[in-house]
Amino acid sequence: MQRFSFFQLLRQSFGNHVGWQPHWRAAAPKSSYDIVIVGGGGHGLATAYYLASEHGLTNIAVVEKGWIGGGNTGRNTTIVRSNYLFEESEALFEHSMKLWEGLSQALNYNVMYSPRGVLVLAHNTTDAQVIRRHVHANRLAGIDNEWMTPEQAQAFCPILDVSRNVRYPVVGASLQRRGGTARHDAVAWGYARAASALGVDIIENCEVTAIRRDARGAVSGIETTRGEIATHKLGLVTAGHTSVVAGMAGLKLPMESYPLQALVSEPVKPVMPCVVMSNSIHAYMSQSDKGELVIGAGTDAYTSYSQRGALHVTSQTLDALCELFPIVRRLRMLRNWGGIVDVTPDRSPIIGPTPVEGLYLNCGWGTGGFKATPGSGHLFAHTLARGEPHAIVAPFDLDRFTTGKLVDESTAAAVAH
Amino acid sequence: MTQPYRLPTGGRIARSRPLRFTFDGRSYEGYAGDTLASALLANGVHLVGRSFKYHRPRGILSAGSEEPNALMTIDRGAGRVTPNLRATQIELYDGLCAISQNRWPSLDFDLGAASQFVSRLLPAGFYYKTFMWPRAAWRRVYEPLIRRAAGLGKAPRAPDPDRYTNQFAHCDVLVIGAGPAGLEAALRAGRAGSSVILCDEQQELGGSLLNNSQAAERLLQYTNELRALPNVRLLRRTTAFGVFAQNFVALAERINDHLPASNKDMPRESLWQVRAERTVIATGAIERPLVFPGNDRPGVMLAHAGLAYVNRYGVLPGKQVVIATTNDDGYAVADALKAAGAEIATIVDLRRDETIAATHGGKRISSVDIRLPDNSLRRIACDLLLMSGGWTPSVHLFSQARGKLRFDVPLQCFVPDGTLDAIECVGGCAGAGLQPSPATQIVADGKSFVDFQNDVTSADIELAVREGFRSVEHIKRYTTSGMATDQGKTSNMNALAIAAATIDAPVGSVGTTTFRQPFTPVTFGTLAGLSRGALFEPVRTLPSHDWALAHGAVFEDTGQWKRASYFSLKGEGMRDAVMRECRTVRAAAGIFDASSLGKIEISGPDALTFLNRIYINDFSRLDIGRCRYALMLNEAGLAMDDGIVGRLAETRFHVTTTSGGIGHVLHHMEDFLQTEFTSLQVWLTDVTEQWSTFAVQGPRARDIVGELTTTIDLSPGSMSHMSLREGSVCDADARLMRVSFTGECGYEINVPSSEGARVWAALYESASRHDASAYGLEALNVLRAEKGYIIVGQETDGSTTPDDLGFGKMIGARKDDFVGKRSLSLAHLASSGRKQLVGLKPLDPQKMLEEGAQITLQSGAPTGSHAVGHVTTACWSAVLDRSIALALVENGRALIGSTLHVPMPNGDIPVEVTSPVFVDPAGARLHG
Amino acid sequence: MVEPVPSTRFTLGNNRAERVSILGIAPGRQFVFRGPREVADQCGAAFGVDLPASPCRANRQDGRAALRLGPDEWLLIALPDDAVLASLRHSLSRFAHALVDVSSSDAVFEIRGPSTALLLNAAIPLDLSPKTFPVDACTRTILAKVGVLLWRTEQECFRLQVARSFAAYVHDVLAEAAWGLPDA
Amino acid sequence: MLLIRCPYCETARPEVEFRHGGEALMERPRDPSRASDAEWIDYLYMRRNPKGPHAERWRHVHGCGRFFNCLRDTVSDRIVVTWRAGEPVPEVTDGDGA
Ligand SMILES: Cc1cc2nc3c(=O)[nH]c(=O)nc-3n(C[C@H](O)[C@H](O)[C@H](O)COP(=O)(O)OP(=O)(O)OC[C@H]3O[C@@H](n4cnc5c(N)ncnc54)[C@H](O)[C@@H]3O)c2cc1C
Ligand SMILES: NC(=O)c1ccc[n+]([C@@H]2O[C@H](COP(=O)([O-])OP(=O)(O)OC[C@H]3O[C@@H](n4cnc5c(N)ncnc54)[C@H](O)[C@@H]3O)[C@@H](O)[C@H]2O)c1
Ligand SMILES: Cc1cc2nc3c(=O)[nH]c(=O)nc-3n(C[C@H](O)[C@H](O)[C@H](O)COP(=O)(O)O)c2cc1C
Ligand SMILES: [Zn+2]
Repeated sequence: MQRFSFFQLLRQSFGNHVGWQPHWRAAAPKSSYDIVIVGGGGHGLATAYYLASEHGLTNIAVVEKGWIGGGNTGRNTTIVRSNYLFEESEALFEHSMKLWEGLSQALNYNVMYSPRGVLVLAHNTTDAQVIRRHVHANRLAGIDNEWMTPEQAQAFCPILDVSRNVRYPVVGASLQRRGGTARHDAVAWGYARAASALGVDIIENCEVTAIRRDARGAVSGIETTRGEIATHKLGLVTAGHTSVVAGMAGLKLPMESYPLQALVSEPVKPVMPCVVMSNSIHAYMSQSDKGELVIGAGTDAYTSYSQRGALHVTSQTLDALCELFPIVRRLRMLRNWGGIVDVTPDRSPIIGPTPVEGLYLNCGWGTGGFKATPGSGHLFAHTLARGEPHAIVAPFDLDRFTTGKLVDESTAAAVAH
Repeated sequence: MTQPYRLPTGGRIARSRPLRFTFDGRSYEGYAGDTLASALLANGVHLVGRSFKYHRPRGILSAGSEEPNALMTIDRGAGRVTPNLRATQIELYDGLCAISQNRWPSLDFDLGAASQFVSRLLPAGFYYKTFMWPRAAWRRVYEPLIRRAAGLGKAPRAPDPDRYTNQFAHCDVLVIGAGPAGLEAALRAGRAGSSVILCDEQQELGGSLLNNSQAAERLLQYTNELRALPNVRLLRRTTAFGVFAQNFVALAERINDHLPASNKDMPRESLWQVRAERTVIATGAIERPLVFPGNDRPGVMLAHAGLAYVNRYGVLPGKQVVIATTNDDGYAVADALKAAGAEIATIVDLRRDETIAATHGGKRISSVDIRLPDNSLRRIACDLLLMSGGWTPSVHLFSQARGKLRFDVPLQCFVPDGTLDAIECVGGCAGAGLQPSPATQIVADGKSFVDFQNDVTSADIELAVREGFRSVEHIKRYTTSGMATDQGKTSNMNALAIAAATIDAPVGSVGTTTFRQPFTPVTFGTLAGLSRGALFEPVRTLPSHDWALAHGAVFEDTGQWKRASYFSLKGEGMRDAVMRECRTVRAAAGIFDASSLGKIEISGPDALTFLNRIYINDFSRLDIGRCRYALMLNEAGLAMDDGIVGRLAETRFHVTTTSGGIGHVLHHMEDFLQTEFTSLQVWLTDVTEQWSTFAVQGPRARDIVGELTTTIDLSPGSMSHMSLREGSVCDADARLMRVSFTGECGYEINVPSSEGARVWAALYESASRHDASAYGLEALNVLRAEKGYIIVGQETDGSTTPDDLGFGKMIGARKDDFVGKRSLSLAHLASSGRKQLVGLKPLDPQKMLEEGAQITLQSGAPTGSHAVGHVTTACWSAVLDRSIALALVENGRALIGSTLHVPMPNGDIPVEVTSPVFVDPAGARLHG
Repeated sequence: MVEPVPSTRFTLGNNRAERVSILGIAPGRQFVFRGPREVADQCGAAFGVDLPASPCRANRQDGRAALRLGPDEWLLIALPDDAVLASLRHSLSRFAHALVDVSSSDAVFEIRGPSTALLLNAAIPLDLSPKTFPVDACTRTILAKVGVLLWRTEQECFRLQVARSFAAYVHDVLAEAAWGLPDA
Repeated sequence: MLLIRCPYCETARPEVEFRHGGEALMERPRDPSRASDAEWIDYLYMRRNPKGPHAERWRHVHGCGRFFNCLRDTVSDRIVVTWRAGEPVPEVTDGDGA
């Protein structure tokens, strides 16, 4: 792998940048692989990378129906945090957070992980109770998260309106300082480049159209738009499309796909130093390094694969943000898009084996899986390599729906993303 | 001399109405009808901005909404500062104050331009390759530097004082774009009697006709006839920015930004949300720039922009003109400029194998080098270079509607492929009447800009391809081409062509990036519309609200309701007030406005059966005139809501829900009633706002209520705890329930809401006579916690079963089924070791616990220890004069009597596990 | 009876007042009737107004009105001093049905003037053209962020009901919209 | 904002009047206490979540209050047809139900 560094940049600049190599090989599918990962989003690519780097498995393919990183990885609001409520989730997201901290260096790709702080606002007593419960739980778990008065919150994010006479006053907030953002595209490309360099085949424009099973019912391969590929281990990491792909193996999942929208404003000089989320009023915002305000909301009301949503949903996000940040009312929306998020009944992911031998799932991250990308890939690689779930992901198996042992962050937390 | 480049005659400006404006503090003059761009050009100002990355001097490229360069901040006073507006769209008004962006200290002398000298180091995606060492430096050093350098204009500092509005509209035909194609479509539909909306983003209808001095007459006829048709609504300054599912189209109308600051008696902008039977897209086509070295210098302009400045605005943007073109339009433009008095230095026709090899000049073009077919260079002096690389139809809206596109080879662009159900493209947008423009070779040594605003060069696109980014979507993201505020209106086709050439694939197979709304940027305020301040979210108030305001209430929000948290008497603080209210209730009585409770009247022959299936309780033995506390589960077996079910008659029940819960509960009930229990004859009526509900609680409650009713016998023998009577209170029809959420003898009086305020006042008078007072939510919370009464959402969190709450016995054991029952036998829900509701007493009675605090088995539990539970409610008990709490603790009931630990930042708080009932466990007060 | 909305004409800026007025009026007596069609006929007979059979339609007679809000749901409206409830209860006592007094639930506005539909469409996404929403069309719908009941009583007059705690909000939304009303 | 025809109100209405009710035609086990865990979980959680034509429920919550069924293409969001709860799935001609 051609190392990225300032000196390399300098050197190439004298050669008019003709010496740069492709970030990843455009591989063509081979006839068989030890493990095939379906889905070239951040999670799939990270899985492949860790299979190769930590488990020495390099006869691996990632098959992607379009272009890598073009799913939710390429359309999310990039919030990274680990201040979840339940011990199971804390372990999962904190595992990921630790990997974020050294990711640029590990991948030799600047993923711009920016621990600028995530403020979660409380607007009433119930919010405050819920958020403080998080703070307490996180402190016990060793995860940084602190409670702030409205004034402290405003000092941290000066454009926040904390006056008491507004419709939804800020009564307090929690701050996870290590939380922040990362550059979504760079995460996909960085993992792809590092995985490719270790021998992983990254196969784009290759849609899985069928899953083949042998007489025992175990996975034996896949059919794709670029031909058949044999494999005995298949990891589905297809986010919004998991029901569709799992359906190819006859599996019905506890899952529905909803549109989730995001938007950016025109770029402006820095006004917002951190990420702010407010669950009561369903909106969150940060400012990218390029200057756009990056804004997201809750899902649209109905299931859909259309990758777009309704205008009234966007309007409701923006009216809320204009209340919280009165100076943004005059700024302008530059682009509004939608993703397809896979939502489970308890809003927690599903990671692990399935009743179909050789078929493994990593899905159900819903509206909040970008932050989990490194951890998810790391733990899923372990699960695939060993054939059994890593202890951290064990509580997130498919079985939990049958036993009723759900990890329901949504009801307790009232906080998404 | 003022306006040296203004032509003596011609144009659509009003020469009789001169206007003053300032640009970067300098004062200029223009005319009504000018845009800021045309007025600046009339004054010979070409340098109007600096580019995003390299801070290169930039001029005015276009005359329309596609402008990538001429971005300005308009300052209309505090809070009315708008960054990133296009000078080509800003209409001139008297006193307009424009400020250039992205430069420091000044537009002329910009230190940021130094980045040009290191521009070699800043190719596409350079930031992914460096700034990684040392690890902490990204956040501390590099990122802050990059952030400061990036961003265009500055956000306003003060809140926006302007107002915005909204309009839903329905019509037979919506026509977008009022060029000749749109005008004709609108006329045809209008004449046929259809209701029509015709919108155009410009201040004048006419589109390309505005640039054609010969078409003025025709245009006038069109517009006069349209104006005369009552079934046609004309919306000028109105951009159709989004097309959504099922032909739902959003328009943004700019209402007063073109008026002088004084004129404010109207909204700034309006959002039109239109549903039309049929939409006609007539958005025309956008001219393509040519990609050649130095094509971004001020004085390089699109050919038809030059035409527009001459014919529409009466401005000669340059006197010595070179025209570079790939099609015949260039010649027509040359004729027009010549007629206006410009000298046409030469026409470079790329079809003849000639190209532009370089441009020269500092902040304004002074000459060009032309590479002739024989490869020789010829330098020609000029002050204006007009270019035309053909036309790109504005298919944005059609494509947003998921219309298919096809690549048209003669036009070298994408055009609509057919029509959609209710949407068609006409005119230039459909590719009609556009000049063919053969693909020409793009020469690009030296900086040849593709995306002007984001400073993306042809070399950047080639680099992206070289680095393995072959999908257009990857190329876009890696180079940021097409991601600027103009969304690539002038650049996307060129970027595609270069990418296709580099990959060596046909352009048509490479495809476009996804078109997304908005067509041009839309103000957040416009999208928020009326929803602002008090209108952002309804404020619902209780019948006692005005009274409470006058009696020192401090309010808190519960959902949309404002409820009294406590009543501060003579400046009392919160704690004192709450303790006083608690003591008063237990010693005498208190009154509480509980009107926000949800209420449902359930009637029908099968009402009882229905209730038995919806709640965990068995109501079969609930007599008429009795009521019962009831818990409702969701199908997953988890507590969802609670309330009181009272039986009014054999087939009629009065049911309450939590304050926030009514919508949710009704929906849940209707769901089962309409789709599962369809054979039941039951009807649900939401009577939440029909009844005001006042709780009277305390040892003297009976005396207080007794003063207000003569029709209901309150004696304990007649009306025991959990009974329900209909009668009158204060001469109002009333439903009186003897229920308690405090552990005291208590009543809930329901009277019609129209009588609520009056009855409350009477109740307060009566209460005062008995030393009772009003109490608020905080006191209620203490009083109910002392009794171990739960609040759904506080003692439950969406993972709580009835047994967890100690309600196992409440479950109707004889019932075959009720919603949620089956799930209760799932392994985890029936397992041992679940969290159970208990009380906690800190060993140090003075130590308050915090709600949400975690609970551990051991003291000094190390980081990462398992929490066996958490505190759900923590308060100071006035009667016990100590701190108490409720908590959910694993196996909690078995742990009663033992000591657990609540880790806090400054040390553990040891607590004794107790029964959740702290006061009057035998219920003597309740039944008294 | 204390009215949730004062019966005054709200002033609108400029000449917009001539185009539309918003008036708070007395809700009168109101009952929700629920039941099967046969019982609805009985109810209509007792009430003196046929309960409409077509969806989203109102029938009126002698100061009383019956609005069909759902397939088995009607809102019966009578004048404030109309004591019809007792007789209704009596006539229906033999039938399975629900009859609930909701006279106090809602606040009622009367919105009148040539621009009424335009004003309502600032906050209501429904098509209110006379073609699709003629006189005596009625329905529940959404106004800005709350549910309302809308009934076109005349070509240029609508009756708008909303749960009383939302009355101030609805009024303020309409007043703000009226201020920014586009040209007719 | 979708335009959805309510089969009870017999007119097309804006999306904001409705509430989505999830997959249609799901059978709640007749006698839940006899259902196996697997059957119960299938009813409670498992969803077809199809890409393409999808039978789903909506409730006209800010209208007539009724739940009804709807066939919608989840790729284009085009509504093919809506029908009353409990009635048979209508034959789909190519007409637009909205
Ligand atoms: C608008 C929005 C905002 C969000 N905001 C945040 C946030 O702030 N923070 C956060 O943590 N998370 C957020 N999320 C969630 C987050 O984006 C996702 O959870 C995460 O990116 C999922 O990554 P993934 O790699 O699993 O899926 P994806 O990136 O979606 O990758 C799945 C891939 O599978 C491919 N695929 C599908 N079907 C097939 C097939 N048949 N054959 C081959 N390939 C196939 C797809 O093309 C796709 O590339 C947001 C999501 C959205 C939509
Ligand atoms: N010289 C050329 O090749 C050329 C170029 C353009 C047009 N024409 C001729 O002009 C005619 C085309 O006229 P036309 O009517 O199709 O185009 P037009 O350019 O005359 O008019 C398009 C109008 O649409 C408006 N518009 C664009 N996007 C909009 C949006 N999103 N919202 C609101 N308004 C929007 C523009 O402001 C413009 O007024 C054809 O006959 C064609 O021959 C020729
Ligand atoms: C964090 C983030 C920042 C973005 N910033 C921009 C931007 O500055 N300009 C832009 O045009 N699009 C921006 N986008 C949106 C993308 O252009 C694109 O809309 C998104 O990746 C979804 O893809 P699609 O619209 O092609 O379906 C951004 C997206 C994300 C996730
Ligand atoms: Zn309906």
